[in-house]
Amino acid sequence: MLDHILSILIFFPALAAIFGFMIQKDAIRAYGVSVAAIEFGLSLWLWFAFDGNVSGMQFMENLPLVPSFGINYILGVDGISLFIIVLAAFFTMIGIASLTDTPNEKNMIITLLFLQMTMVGVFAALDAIVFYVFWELSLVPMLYIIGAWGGPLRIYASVKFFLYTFAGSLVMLVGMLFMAYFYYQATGVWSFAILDWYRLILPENLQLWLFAAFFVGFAIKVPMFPFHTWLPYAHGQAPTIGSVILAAILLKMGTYAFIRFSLPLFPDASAFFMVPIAIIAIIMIIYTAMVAYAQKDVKQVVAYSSISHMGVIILGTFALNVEGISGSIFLMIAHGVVSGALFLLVGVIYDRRHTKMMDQFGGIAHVMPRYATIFGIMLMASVGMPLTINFVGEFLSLLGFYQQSHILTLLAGTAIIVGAIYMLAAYKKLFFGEVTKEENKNLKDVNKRELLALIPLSIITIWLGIYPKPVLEPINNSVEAVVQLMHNKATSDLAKERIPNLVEEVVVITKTSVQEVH
Amino acid sequence: MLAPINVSLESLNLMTLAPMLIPVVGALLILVVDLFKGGLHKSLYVVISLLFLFMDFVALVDSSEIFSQSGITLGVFNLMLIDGLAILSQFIIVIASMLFIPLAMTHKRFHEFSYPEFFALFLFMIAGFQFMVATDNLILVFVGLETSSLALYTLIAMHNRDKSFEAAVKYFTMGALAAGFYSFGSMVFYALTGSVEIHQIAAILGANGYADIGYVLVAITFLLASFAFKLSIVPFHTWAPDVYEGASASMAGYMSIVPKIAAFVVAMRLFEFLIHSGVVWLEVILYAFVVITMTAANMWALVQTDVKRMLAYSSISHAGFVMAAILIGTTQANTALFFYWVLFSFTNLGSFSMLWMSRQKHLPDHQSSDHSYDKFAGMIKTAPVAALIMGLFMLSLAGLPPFALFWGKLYMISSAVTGGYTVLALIMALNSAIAGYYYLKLVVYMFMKEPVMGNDGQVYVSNATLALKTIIGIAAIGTIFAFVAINPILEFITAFVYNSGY
Amino acid sequence: MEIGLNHYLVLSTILFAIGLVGVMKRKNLLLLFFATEILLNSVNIAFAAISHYYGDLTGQMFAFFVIAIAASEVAVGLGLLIVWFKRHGNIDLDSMTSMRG
Amino acid sequence: MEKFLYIALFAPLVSSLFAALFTTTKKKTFVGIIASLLIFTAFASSSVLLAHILNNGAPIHVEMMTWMATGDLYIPFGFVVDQVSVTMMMVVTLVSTIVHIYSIGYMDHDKSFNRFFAWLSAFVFSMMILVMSDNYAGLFIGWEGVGLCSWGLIGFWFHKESATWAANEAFIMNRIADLGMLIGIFLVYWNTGTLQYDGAFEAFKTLDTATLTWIGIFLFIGAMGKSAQFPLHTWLADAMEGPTPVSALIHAATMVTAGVYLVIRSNELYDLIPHVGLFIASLGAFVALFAASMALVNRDMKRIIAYSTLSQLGYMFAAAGLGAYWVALFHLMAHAFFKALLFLGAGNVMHAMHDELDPFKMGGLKKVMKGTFIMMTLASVALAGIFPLAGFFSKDAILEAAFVEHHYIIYSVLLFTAGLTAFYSFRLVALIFHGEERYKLFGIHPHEAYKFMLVAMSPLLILAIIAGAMKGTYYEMVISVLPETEYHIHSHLVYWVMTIGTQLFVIGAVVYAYKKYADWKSVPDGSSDVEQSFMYKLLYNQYYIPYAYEEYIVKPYREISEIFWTKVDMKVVDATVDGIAGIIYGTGEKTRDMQSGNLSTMLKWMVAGTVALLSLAVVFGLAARNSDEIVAILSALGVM
Repeated sequence: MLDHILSILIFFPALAAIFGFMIQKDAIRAYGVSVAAIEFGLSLWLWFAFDGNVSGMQFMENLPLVPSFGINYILGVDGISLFIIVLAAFFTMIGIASLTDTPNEKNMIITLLFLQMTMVGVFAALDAIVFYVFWELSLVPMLYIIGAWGGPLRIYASVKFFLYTFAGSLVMLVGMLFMAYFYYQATGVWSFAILDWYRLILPENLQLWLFAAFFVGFAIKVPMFPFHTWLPYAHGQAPTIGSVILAAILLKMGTYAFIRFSLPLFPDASAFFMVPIAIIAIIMIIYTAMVAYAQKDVKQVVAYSSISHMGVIILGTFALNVEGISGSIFLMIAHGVVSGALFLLVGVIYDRRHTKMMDQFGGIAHVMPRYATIFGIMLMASVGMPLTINFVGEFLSLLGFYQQSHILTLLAGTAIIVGAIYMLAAYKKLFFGEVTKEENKNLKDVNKRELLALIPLSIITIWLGIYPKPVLEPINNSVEAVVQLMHNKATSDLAKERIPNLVEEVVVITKTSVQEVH
Repeated sequence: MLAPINVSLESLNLMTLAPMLIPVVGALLILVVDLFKGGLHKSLYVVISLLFLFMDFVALVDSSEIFSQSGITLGVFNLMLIDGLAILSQFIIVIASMLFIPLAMTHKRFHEFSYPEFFALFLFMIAGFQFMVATDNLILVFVGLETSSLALYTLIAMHNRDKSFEAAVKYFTMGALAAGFYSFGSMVFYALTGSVEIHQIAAILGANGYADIGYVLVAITFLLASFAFKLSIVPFHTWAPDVYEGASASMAGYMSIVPKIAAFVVAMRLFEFLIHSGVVWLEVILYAFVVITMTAANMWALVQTDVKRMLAYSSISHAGFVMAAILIGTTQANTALFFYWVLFSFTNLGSFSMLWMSRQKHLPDHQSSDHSYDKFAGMIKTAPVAALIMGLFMLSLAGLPPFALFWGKLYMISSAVTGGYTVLALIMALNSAIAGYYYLKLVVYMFMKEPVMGNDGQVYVSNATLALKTIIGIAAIGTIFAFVAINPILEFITAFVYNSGY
Repeated sequence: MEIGLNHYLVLSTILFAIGLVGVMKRKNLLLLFFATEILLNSVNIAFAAISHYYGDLTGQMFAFFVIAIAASEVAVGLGLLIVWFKRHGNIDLDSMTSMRG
Repeated sequence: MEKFLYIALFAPLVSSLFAALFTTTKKKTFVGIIASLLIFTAFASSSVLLAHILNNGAPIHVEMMTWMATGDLYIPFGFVVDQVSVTMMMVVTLVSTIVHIYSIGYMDHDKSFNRFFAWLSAFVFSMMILVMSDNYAGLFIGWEGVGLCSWGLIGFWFHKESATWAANEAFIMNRIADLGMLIGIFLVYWNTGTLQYDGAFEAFKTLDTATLTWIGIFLFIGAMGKSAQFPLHTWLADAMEGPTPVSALIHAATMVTAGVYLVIRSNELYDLIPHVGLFIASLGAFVALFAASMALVNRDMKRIIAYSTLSQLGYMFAAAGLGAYWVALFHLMAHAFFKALLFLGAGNVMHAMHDELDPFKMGGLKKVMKGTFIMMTLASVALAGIFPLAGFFSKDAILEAAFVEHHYIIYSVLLFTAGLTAFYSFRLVALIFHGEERYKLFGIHPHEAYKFMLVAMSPLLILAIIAGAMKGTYYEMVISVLPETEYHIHSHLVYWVMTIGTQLFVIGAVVYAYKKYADWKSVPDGSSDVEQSFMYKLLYNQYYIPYAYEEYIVKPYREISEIFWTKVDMKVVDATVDGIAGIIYGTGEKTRDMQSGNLSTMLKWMVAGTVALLSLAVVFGLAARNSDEIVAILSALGVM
């Protein structure tokens, strides 16, 4: 069964969703929770069976799909993708478990299960086309979730989300087809297998173009400035569960894809574009943080904060060294947990008051102390307090990038300042002061169902902040392989200079392991 | 004293005619049956048509085997040309027709199906298409083209509504003009080369090094205009939306597939040798055609309020998309053309069948046209399964993986990339994104809006019978599970196209 | 002056142009059909002439087919025209604008 | 010994978590008691560790577990107890034990009693991490942790707008400095390959001065924020919105000295870059004067003490910058005792005066609050640096160091500030405890604090008195890790002149303050000449710096944010996206008339299309036929 664990992880929820149509309406929640729990259990099993010391792909599956055109159903995980898969399973589970009573609950849960299939698929796929299939397919359930259960502007928001991403990924698809064509020219065989592509060394000018094509697709998904405007709408209109999944998992597809595709395939272009992308990342960090500060809707604050944090992830990714990339992957997970939790938290007050406007609140720490506490934990995680999950990622990302550019890191480092500004301001508006509104005086504190989701998230937030090793170590091993691959493939001097060669530093690595034994 | 003409029967190779003759025989049989006993139920004719189409199919399988063994076959004084293109396109024609004809088995009674002539004409039309694709003689192409077109005009008109007649008249008149263009173009080629056989024309033009390029271009212009009409290339497309709207949904769906593949095959035969001979003009014109048709049709589709009309424009856009294959002209591109069309026929037939299934006899007040978007509002609540299937077809048309049409688009764009048309590939990709909007619009109406008052979902299945449901089921399964069949289909098509020298 | 191939071709082209103008200008459906007939028949002249020029029968065959097809076209066209006339009492092109946009 | 290390470290955490369990329930006194006991445990363990260090001097170094390890980076949770950290541990645990006990009384009537202890103990835990960590990253954990707790405690009374505002201000300002610190840490890592103190210090010796300078500057920026040095000082005064025990513990004794601790900890770095050290010393001297000047006229009791804290931090930095690390640490310790005492005394006064803070509205409290009066007076004596209290020994050493190092400007500034310190301290004491009982005008009935609170404060009092005597032992202890710099003025005459001169100057200032304020009669209403003078206004408004920050940083930030959102994001970025979509849709809408539905038009389109193609064909055909001529013409024109 372990040989096919990834396929099972992908298609079990889909199958369950199809069977879900037969379930009676009242029982669907229980069904959804059990399916998601089984899926989560399977993902934990995957983690358990995963050998953290191996840097390459594990649990590979290979099934010819269109062999004449080089499309194969190839799956595999390494340290980079493993935890995002686990996170996806986890979030679907707690998302369904903590789902508030919605109309058409059955449709919602079935949609979520389909969404889960696509999410796991994206991160497990090792064939560009299979990747693309899941990548695009993930838009549909999200479209439906936003469009059917969203706010007043839901249709605009959902269509914008869909079309924007769709347009970007089509450009990416052209890039993929090019890539396959070059592979064909080089070897005489069609192949879309990413691992095959890794072996291809492309001339630099081609790399630049292809990098740009992939970039459009990824950048819109991330979303990077100036392609980000779909996100506030999507978050603003989406129901809580939609925002949670969107922020926690779907956005990570873009940054994950950068690491899976852009870096190892185009090391020279990555090095070449490092500075421009870092500047975009810095704009994302500062500009969106300022925009977040100006928001009146607390959900929009969290939405813009997501963009800001994604900026740090991008920065870490383009540090092109082990520290930075490991950090950015870790930050993906961290941001998933934290922003997911923040959206859940916003959902809690939205359910009670049906407004997300901050001026409608104030002083609710008096009436909802538990809620305020959990929100406070997540707030602190979001601003990158050490010993929370976010800090590890942010620290490593910035640390990594510092090797490349001092000034840019200094600018990017303002993330910790501007982040604190908008988050604290929002927290103050929501929780501090006297309770002025009559409606707020009798708000119920978080109930059991909500705690069911929030407590585990809080625990993860702190646990991985204190002891990130179980996650960081497998990530590190895989990232080292990626960086070494990039270094070996790099042809330009610039890239050779910017991407470290790890082989020379074997001595250092052994020193580290000695320390670890100690 | 005239020498006796001695033609051996073997040299005629009459077997090459078999696939075309079968539907003709079927049509005659229907007419004869009607002659003896009129007023029989339509199911009889549906089954007879199906039977003959099936025989046709078997004959095609037979000739495809002959082709894979001995290559291109000529027959009947070298009029018939059975090559891979002919066989592939006939497969598409026959299979699409087989999927179409059961749509006559509606729950409600419609005027046209009560006439046996409908089915006879239908079979004649198929024969016409088959002739058209299985020859490289311009005369036979003309005959096949007109046979099928005239039958088609009549079939549209038989829907017996004001709009149907209007559509038929429009289509007919423009078709007549296109026929004029075709014959004029052929005449110029004949004048230049003294031949009406495409391969000879190619050979003679090649031999004299395209000395009279100006006249060649005139010939191409007129032929291009006539096929642009048939393929609904902007600005020759103007008939398409009106005809699709006027015709019944099932007929519109059929029209979006079968006539076009026939025209595509002829266009491939006619234009690709010219492109390969370096007629830059044609390349430029085709490039412009492809881009303008895709883009403009997409833009017009965006602003439609009626689903069927939207699908009409979408079909135009798809035709423009596929036209790129002729421009690119590589084996991969030509393969992509057939490949795309196979997948497109499943999806498009499915979506038009869904419209057909919801065809009402009388329009309620709130509905401005037969298939206005409002009609589908909130469908997920009243008819969830139908909504899901319709949504599926829309997503497939938009090119969303892993549904059928995605693979077609993938392969088509890949062929553009491989053929060196990078910018074109990008334009094609971005057009798919624009197209996403109008397909999505229907999805939005179905899934995200509230149903119109008094709509209990019955309207969406008002026409449903087992036959219709079966067809839709086949289309849906084909659309979803296309990825399983991609490889065999692709290999099959590639082999046939490659062995025909395209 | 001897009448050569070119004269036929020029005649044919002129007729074709006349047909085209007719197609564009005529608002009466019947006259429109006439214009299309002119189009087809202009080509016939050319085909016959070229056929004679090359001493090859193919052109004439083509011309025959064109005649045959033109005839069947007229049959279908007139049928449609009659139905339209029955329903609307006119055969004016401008009355056929129920579908647009 | 490791066991004691862990107890000292984790007892506060346990205390915090324990108290946190009760945050949402009603006040429970036992929470405070248990928390105090646990903190006391930490204190006891620290004492054991101190004894151990004093006995054999071998530092205890433990590595608990890995924190972050990726690439070449390896950061453990490592803790070290050496002479420096054990000093800090003693200070932290002692003061916090006292503050915990004191708070049981002080927070008696507060409904968030339990929450207070959760935060307070959490702070102690963070502070312990800060001082005990054996690497910069661990220090940073504590660094941010104390910032967080400071936020939570300043904003403890979160229903007050001013409190939450001050909390956010403190947090954000600290964050600005933390960025500098973070950059410093990055620099250390990329230049030395490690963040462990010992490894990094070893590697520093091989680095070039420029790099070291940058490291030194960035680390010091971090220190500036936490220790509220100019220009990041405004938060400290505003932080007085928090409960007074918090001010005593965090904003006087411990957290704000973290910056000094950082500089002392990194002494091996700053020794290599004396020019940065000089800058630090100069800034310290400047801040000492600057803060003291603001304290002169302020009318808020807690703010006055806060400015005095700031001023004393300036002293510490001056010492540390000049390389007299042990002196700085000693002053830090002594200051912790008497300043905490002063604050707790102020807390008593506040309690008595129902949270009134203006000393001009008090007066004559010595009658009702004898214990507090004595304690505060002695603390002020210590603060003023009068022999034989703690302040004398530590402050005198700083002055000597400045003098011996020939930094006479710094020396004179510090000397002058010493006078100012004495003045404002006794101005406060005089106004609060002496003179008319002005509070009666406001109908307040003051009362002395609970006895146990006074008892709790007494160890501080004792230490404030006798700490100076420990100077010798202390010196012996710390020189094993800190540079052995003894500052002896070689001429005895100069030494005595200086010391006695300083003492006289300070005592003179005290007397002047008493003279001026001991018999103060009325509450000033801002109409007197002094209050109208420019200098007074300048000082009273804190040199208009908070105003400038508000006007030129905070407001523009808010406005730019607003513009970014409404104008840039919505009107430019998003509008572009929608605009592109709109153009596509609009083109469709405009051109759909092409489909007029009229057959005649359709035919015209077809013919037009054909004609267009035809004309293109003709053009192309002619061009192809005459291509040679065209090329000839073009080349004649010089185009090709």
